[in-house]
Amino acid sequence: MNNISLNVLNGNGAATEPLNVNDCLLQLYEEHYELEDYQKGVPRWCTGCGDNAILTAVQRLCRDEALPPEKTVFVSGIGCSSRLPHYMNTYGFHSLHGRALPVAEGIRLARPDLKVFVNMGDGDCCSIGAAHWIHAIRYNMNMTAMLHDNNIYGLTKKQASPTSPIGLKTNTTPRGSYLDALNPLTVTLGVSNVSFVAQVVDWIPKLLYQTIQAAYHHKGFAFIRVIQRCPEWLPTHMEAYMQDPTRVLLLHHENGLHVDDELAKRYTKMQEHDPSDINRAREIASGSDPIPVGILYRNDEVPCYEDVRFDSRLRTTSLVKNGLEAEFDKFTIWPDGHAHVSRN
Amino acid sequence: MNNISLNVLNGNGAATEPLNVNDCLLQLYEEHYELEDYQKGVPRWCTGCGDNAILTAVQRLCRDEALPPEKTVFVSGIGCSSRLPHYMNTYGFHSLHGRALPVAEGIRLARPDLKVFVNMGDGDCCSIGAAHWIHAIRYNMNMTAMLHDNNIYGLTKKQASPTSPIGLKTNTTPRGSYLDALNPLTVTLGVSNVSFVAQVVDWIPKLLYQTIQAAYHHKGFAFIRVIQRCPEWLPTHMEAYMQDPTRVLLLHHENGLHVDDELAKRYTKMQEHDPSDINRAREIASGSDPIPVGILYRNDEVPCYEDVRFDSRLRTTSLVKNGLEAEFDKFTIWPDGHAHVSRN
Amino acid sequence: MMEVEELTKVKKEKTNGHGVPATGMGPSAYMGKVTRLNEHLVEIISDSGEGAQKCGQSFGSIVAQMGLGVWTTEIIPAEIRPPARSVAGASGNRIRFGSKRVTNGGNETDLVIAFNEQVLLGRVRSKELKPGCTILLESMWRDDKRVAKSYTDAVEQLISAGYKVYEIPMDKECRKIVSDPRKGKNMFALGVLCGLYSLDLQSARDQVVLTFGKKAAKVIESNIALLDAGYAWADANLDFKYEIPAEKSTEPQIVVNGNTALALGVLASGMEICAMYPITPATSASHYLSDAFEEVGGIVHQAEDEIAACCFAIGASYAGKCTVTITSGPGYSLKQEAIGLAVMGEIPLVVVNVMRGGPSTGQPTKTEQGDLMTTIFGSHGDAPKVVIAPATIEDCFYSMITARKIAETFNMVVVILTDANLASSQQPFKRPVFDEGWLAPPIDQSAIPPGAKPYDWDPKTGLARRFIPGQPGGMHTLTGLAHDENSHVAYDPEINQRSMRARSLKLATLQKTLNPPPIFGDPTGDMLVIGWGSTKGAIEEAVELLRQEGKKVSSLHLTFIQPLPPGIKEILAGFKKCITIENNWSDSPNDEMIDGSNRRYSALAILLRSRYLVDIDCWSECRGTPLKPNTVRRVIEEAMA
Amino acid sequence: MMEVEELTKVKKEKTNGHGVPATGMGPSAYMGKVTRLNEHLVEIISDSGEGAQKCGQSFGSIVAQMGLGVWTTEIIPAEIRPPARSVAGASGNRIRFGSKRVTNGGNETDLVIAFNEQVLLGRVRSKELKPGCTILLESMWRDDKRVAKSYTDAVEQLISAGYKVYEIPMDKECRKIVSDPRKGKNMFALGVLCGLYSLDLQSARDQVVLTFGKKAAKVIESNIALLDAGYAWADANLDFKYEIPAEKSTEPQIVVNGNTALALGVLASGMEICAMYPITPATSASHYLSDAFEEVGGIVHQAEDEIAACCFAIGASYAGKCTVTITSGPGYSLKQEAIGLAVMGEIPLVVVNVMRGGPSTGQPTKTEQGDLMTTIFGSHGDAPKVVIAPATIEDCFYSMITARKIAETFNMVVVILTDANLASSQQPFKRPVFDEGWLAPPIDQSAIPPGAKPYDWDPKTGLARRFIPGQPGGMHTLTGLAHDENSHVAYDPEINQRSMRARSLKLATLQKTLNPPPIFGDPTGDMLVIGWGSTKGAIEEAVELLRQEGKKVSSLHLTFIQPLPPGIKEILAGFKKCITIENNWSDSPNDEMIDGSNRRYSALAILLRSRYLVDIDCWSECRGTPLKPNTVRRVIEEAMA
Ligand SMILES: Cc1ncc(C[n+]2csc(CCOP(=O)(O)OP(=O)(O)O)c2C)c(N)n1
Ligand SMILES: Cc1ncc(C[n+]2csc(CCOP(=O)(O)OP(=O)(O)O)c2C)c(N)n1
Ligand code: SF4
Ligand code: SF4
Ligand SMILES: [Mg+2]
Ligand SMILES: [Mg+2]
Repeated sequence: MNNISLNVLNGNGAATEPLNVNDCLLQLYEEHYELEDYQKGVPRWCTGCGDNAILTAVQRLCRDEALPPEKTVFVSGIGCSSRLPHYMNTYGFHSLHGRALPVAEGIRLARPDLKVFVNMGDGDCCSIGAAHWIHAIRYNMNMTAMLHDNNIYGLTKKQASPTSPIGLKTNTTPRGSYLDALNPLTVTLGVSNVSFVAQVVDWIPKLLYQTIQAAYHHKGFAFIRVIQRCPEWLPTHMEAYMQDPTRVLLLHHENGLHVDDELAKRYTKMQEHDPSDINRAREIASGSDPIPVGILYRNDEVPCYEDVRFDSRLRTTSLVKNGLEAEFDKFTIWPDGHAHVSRN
Repeated sequence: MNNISLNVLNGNGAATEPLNVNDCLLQLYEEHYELEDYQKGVPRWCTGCGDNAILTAVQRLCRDEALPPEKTVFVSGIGCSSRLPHYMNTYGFHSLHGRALPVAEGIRLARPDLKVFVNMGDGDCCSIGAAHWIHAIRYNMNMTAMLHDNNIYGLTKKQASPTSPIGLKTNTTPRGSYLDALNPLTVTLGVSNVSFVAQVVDWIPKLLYQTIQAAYHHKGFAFIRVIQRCPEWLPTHMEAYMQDPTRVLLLHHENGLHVDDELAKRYTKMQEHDPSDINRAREIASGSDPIPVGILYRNDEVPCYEDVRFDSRLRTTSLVKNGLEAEFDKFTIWPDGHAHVSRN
Repeated sequence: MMEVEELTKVKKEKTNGHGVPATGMGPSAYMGKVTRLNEHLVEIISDSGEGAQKCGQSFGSIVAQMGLGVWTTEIIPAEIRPPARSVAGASGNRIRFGSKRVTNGGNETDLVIAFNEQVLLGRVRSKELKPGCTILLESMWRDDKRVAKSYTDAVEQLISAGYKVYEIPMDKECRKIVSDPRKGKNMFALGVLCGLYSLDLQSARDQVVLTFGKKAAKVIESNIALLDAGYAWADANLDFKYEIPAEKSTEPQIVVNGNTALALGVLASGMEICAMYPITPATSASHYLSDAFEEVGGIVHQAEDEIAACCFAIGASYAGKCTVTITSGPGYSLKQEAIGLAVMGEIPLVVVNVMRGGPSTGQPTKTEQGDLMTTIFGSHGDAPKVVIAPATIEDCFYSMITARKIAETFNMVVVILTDANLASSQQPFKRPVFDEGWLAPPIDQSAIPPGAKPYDWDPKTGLARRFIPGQPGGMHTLTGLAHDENSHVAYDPEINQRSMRARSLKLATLQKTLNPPPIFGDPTGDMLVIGWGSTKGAIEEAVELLRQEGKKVSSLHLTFIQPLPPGIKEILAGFKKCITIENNWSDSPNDEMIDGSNRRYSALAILLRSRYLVDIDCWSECRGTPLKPNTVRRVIEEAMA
Repeated sequence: MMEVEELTKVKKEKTNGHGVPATGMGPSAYMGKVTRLNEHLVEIISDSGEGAQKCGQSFGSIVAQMGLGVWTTEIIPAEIRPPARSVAGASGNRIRFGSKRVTNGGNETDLVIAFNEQVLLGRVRSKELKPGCTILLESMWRDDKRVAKSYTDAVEQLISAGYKVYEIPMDKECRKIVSDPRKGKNMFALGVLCGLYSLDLQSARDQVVLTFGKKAAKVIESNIALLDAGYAWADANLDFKYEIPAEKSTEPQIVVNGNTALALGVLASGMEICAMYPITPATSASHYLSDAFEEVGGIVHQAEDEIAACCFAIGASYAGKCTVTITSGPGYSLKQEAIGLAVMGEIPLVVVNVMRGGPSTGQPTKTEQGDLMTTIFGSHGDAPKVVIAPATIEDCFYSMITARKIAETFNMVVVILTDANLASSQQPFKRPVFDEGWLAPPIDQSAIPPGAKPYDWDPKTGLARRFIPGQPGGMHTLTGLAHDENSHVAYDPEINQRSMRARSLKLATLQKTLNPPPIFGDPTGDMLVIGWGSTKGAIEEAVELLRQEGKKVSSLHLTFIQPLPPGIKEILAGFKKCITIENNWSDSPNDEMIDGSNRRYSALAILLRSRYLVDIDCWSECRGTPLKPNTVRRVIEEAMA
């Protein structure tokens, strides 16, 4: 068993000529990228789908932050929104319904040199993926997680999601959905180690971009709920909010988002909110009309799981060998008849 | 296929002589029960295990509320704590690790005439069962859910649980656990439709009983976190809290727990807290030393999912037949050559 | 297999009760050739959202109404909204209809009506159209500068490839009646088809009324006008017509797809609760059930995930209401642990797996029979469950009643394996006559006699009477741990052997109640083709044809797969060769790396080979499409060679 | 199988380097009979928490140290803390040791040392003790009014049943040294055993030092005093002694249980991450790894559940660090969907399933081989994966290295199936010599050549080179949906066939690299016994015995179960009869309801029957205990009759 010979291997299956291991830990030079460097294919979302806006925003972000496409990974679950990685010319992982976060965590822990983004639907994140969501907040690994919240199951054709408002008629709730909507923000803000929570809407591109950018710059698990339109199944759902700028509440603060004049002119309902105040954040998060938009909470002091756990020692052959031999020693019976007793 | 004959059936497999269906909906007479009516076998928990205290409290509750043992179901997951149903002489369902809540929900929806209690461990509820926990709060089905929170995996021999305090040495965290403990109370209080949240400790039997009793009388999903000692793996873990009564904060209110003189004399740290105030509840819930004990939140107005969904019509043969025929009609082609068109 | 008889018809007003009736629009203006056929396969395709599916379904209902045999198959794009006019975006319906009963979706398409040339090219590329078949193509693109070239190129190519292309100005014609032809074209197309196939216009109108029954009268009227216009246009502009003689059924028939049939079966079985989590292609059953349950007092519970759905169903079943949970591959995999609990606790439970292309997320909208082995062997430890695979739409209905009955009689998990093919195909079947015996008995709340135990396994059959909460004296704690007759946790080796035996024995007990499966064809011969599930129609059609040619081939179709019915060994003995034909993966014996020591067989072949030690060959494919009778025929011929 | 040779020994100070050395406590006072044995099976049992496990493990290490062959098996109560003195509460260890290599836990116990009569009765009841065997029993209960009667009754019954009962005042003797004998009795017992078996006292002392190495010097000293006291007590008070000749190994040996061996294999394979969720009996591997990884820079990640653990491992593997996830039955069932994703995405992944009693929660602390079929056929759709079942503790170590290598070479999921028996048994094996080739190569971060595709399936082998994030030019999106060579989502029928083929073909390709499995015994004969996994030792021991008696029986043990190695067909052909012997469920052909058409076979029998069409019988049991050689022997004899 220990000497099985894999005689069909001809370099086809095994990695060839690996570079120095440092290459996966350091990015030594500056690069310049264009928007096209991040674009791939024609998105297959419905016209007017809010996912398009989110895609545009993250592509811009990648360009502006000059993220090397090969060092960037977009991870998603399953749903319309989870198709996003397919339209990014970076690495991508379109995983399983509900499981984007644990996949992303595995990537991050293995490779802290990679930038990780996560895109999830509301069913994906808040229904089937809810346990992972809660725990991802607690792990606080450095990644940017976007909840594309369209209040509906898009891909599977209009079933109620946890964030569907009560009374919404869907294919599984023909007489209207039965429960008050889950509020992803208050849930997130209830979890220990929460370090960044924001909310934004897909129809204000500038804010969308700014929010994702702030999330990207946060060190830790940055959670953004993007209220996203699904014109296919809920064509008029957000209409009233879009038409009436006073139904959006702009949160701003010197440590939060900075609202420029243009936005301030249109979205007159504004509130100064210090993102370090979690109690106030929870109160604001509880409101849904007007929709609070901006950074609800930020705490830069929360340690990241991968930092706590990452071992910076180079895992050389001799490190492994010595460690292994030391372990063997603990269990070895030597031919000379006595265990080698070491008292330590 | 439609005329398979099950010729081995001789009443052995099928239910025999069912009573009138009303019997499962109504309890018409008053019964008197003794404590022994609810006891079964000798609990197999370690000496000093807090689960014993919880068992005693629920047995007393059953007696005091004269719950007919045959109409009462204790549902649990897997863990030391989840053995509790085996020691109750009621119906019990010792299900799967993490899945007590969906099982209990199915029971409740099928049989609103049954009283349902749920016992879960901290791994059970907050780790593998976290998605169900979040959603159970939202469904707000009428049941009493107890989280036996010993901050550790008991049954599997001392691994970190989500509620383990940072630094706790366990078998999977030999150098101390890596993350701040999850706070089950703040998570619960972040979920829409939350209707009852309480916290209590296993070592104050009177309070334990009062809290479970209040939860039992709440109509909706009553969630109690019981801080439970595990002397086997964490023998001194709660010692300091037990020794020093000022490390417990008694929450009392006319709409919450009533603290009697005896308790008030020993546990001098008290606070009046109106359980209808969710913002205050969240603030209090965030504190862990002193341990807030009592009812943090209560809202009697939240509708129960089973009430919204239960159909009170007697499901007679003719109801089913008529419904089915009406459905058939929609898809039938009649021999006379025309679909029966009804415009409605 | 199509007999063609040409006849010229002059002002023929009625043929076999078909043709255009006097009412409404006057006698048919048609003066051309009428070809009599035994059957035809028609396809209507458009961008998604243009209503080709509705057109096809209505057409299917109309031909069924006329007394023709019919099988409709949905053409579903994989994306919610593929780009307009895209090759992979075809949405629509295939309708195979004929004088005789139609048992499957058939071979290549004889006539296609397409709303743009791109979706048409997609179908050509996927080889779904018969070479040289008739194409009716929306001509509006000729006038659209951006796409005219693509359009005309396509038309030219198709013509030179031998297709008979007829261009139809659908958009233009519809504009005479409605302002947005995108929303009306499908009814115009329906009219064209009804005209082409000499169908009864009044029946078509009735169908339109049914289809738009809930809409405003104005909507219905304009749709009828579109239908009429299509009918008239065909009469006036096309130089060919078909006629397919029909024989009216004397009994009422139901036309639904397999998912609706399943849902109707849930109603008919008396089950009151369905716990599910949405997943393609299973969800439409729950959609329909959500609606229909409102009438009879049942509940569809959409849980937070499949695990919760399954556990919820288990809880409800445990509490006395046998419950169904409906899912597809990925959800089925997630339920494995919970299914094991139901097996261990002997809780009746019906699980429906509407199979789709796997593994992993695979091909969500495509059909496959890839989940048989995981259904039988899924869940750790020994977890015996009953597995039933409906072969027809009608089976979908009755299998739910059977499943509920077996589940409650044997206190077992019963898995119903259907697939995307059955889920979305329609075929008329005899309207079921309601039978009280279908329903679950009311919940037993009688007192448990003293001394009775919750797992009083009958030593011969393994069966035990189930205790239901509410029954006085029946208090016990159900557990997924090993347990004794009292449901007490027990790790005693003997008790474990005893309880394992009881749970396993129930399958043998059920098996004793089953009849040997019928053979299609002679009981002896050169070749026996064995299938299961949705492929029955295609296999039997191919076998029938070969038999007509004198080939000594028969077929065997299995509905009960666990337990396998008795008598199979004897059947196999009657044939020189046996082969399973399945819609799942098996290695090809012709592959360079493959030999007898490593070839991976198809699911059913593995099961049968292992049980009967007969050298059963297998052939299978994973193309995401229903098996075609022609393919099956070719495979059998090759295997016999 | 035990040859007994009696000899009387007078003040014999050293025998084969054993016996009591002059140092420490003077020459042995023993004057009685010394019996020479080939091997013995000793059991030490107590309430849990009284340290019998530690005593047993130490005893195992000492005899190994002496050069004896040894196999230790844990006796684990199902509850964390069963009530004291309870029949089901026995906690402890069985040590089978002898002159020759010991390959399994053996048959019934020859000598037992018990801390109370109740745990002893539990062992009698479960038939684990040899009738008439020697019992050393703590006598303190005679003086405890509450239980004296129970104790004396038990002793009387045991004596009249023919057991040789020796009462030992352990508590009293220990009180001379420590104040709380409950904490010291186990070392006293160890001393008694060392004395009885004429073991080297100094070695025993060294072992005590090792065992308590991390404790204060005072603790170690008092434990050594207890050991010495036990040794002396046995010499002074017992009239029998044993001696088992040993032959020292010339090479260093490792003594660990299977779970520790697995964990050492993880280290040796160069894997750096293990993602897991606790579950008995798998968790102890992660416990050990958590500790050991600190030295070499690896991480054990305890995820929120098994699904997360598997997905986390998949993420890490995808990112270039082949990762292992360790679980047992219920967790394995939960991982099914995620395993399918790894198969579909062709992500290398090592999954360990330490099997326990199933189905459902089943018997968490007991051994079973119930998960083979769900391992091979689990996950919906066609999800080919490699399945390896280590047969020995040593295999547990090396299989991890092999698994990682196959996983990364073939970009496949490799499942290692061990069980509770291997997990908690100890058997010495040759200390491995570190080999650089074991380690995973560093992550490939070289640029991808233009035109290369992430799934460039080799048409012959199905293999493709994997792209790892960080590789310039390799950007693509991995997906669980059907996809083409570029990892683009594709529902094209041809592409699906092609990709299914590539994934399946890799198994055939791997199979071509395997050697035919060795036959134990002659290559032809009357009976071939076939086994897999942890039962190897017991089966081969039984076969060996029968062969010595002239029976024409051989055995075949399979380690690779998917793919099955080549050459099996030829092997089967050499035998008149074949039978698999497994530790899982199969229906007994003698059961009234069971016949050839419904008998459910054992897992391996199903696989082999299906592939080779040979009438392979099966015998299996689900008693939660390792198979005994005697049982295997009886089964073979019956099958040959
Ligand atoms: C295990 C599993 N269950 C169910 C599905 C079916 N499914 C795919 S996407 C989806 C939900 C889509 O809704 P959401 O997550 O809100 O994403 P959206 O499409 O709205 O962006 C479901 C239920 C699946 N693919 N896998
Ligand atoms: C699916 C599954 N995973 C893991 C286990 C193993 N397991 C049993 S109980 C348990 C956790 C026990 O901790 P907790 O839930 O806190 O309960 P406690 O024992 O502390 O009361 C685990 C991991 C299991 N039985 N099933
Ligand atoms: S269905 Fe909704 S969410 Fe999906 S692509 Fe269309 S608009 Fe977007
Ligand atoms: S291990 Fe801990 S939780 Fe479990 S029974 Fe013992 S004390 Fe209680
Ligand atoms: Mg959504
Ligand atoms: Mg716990």
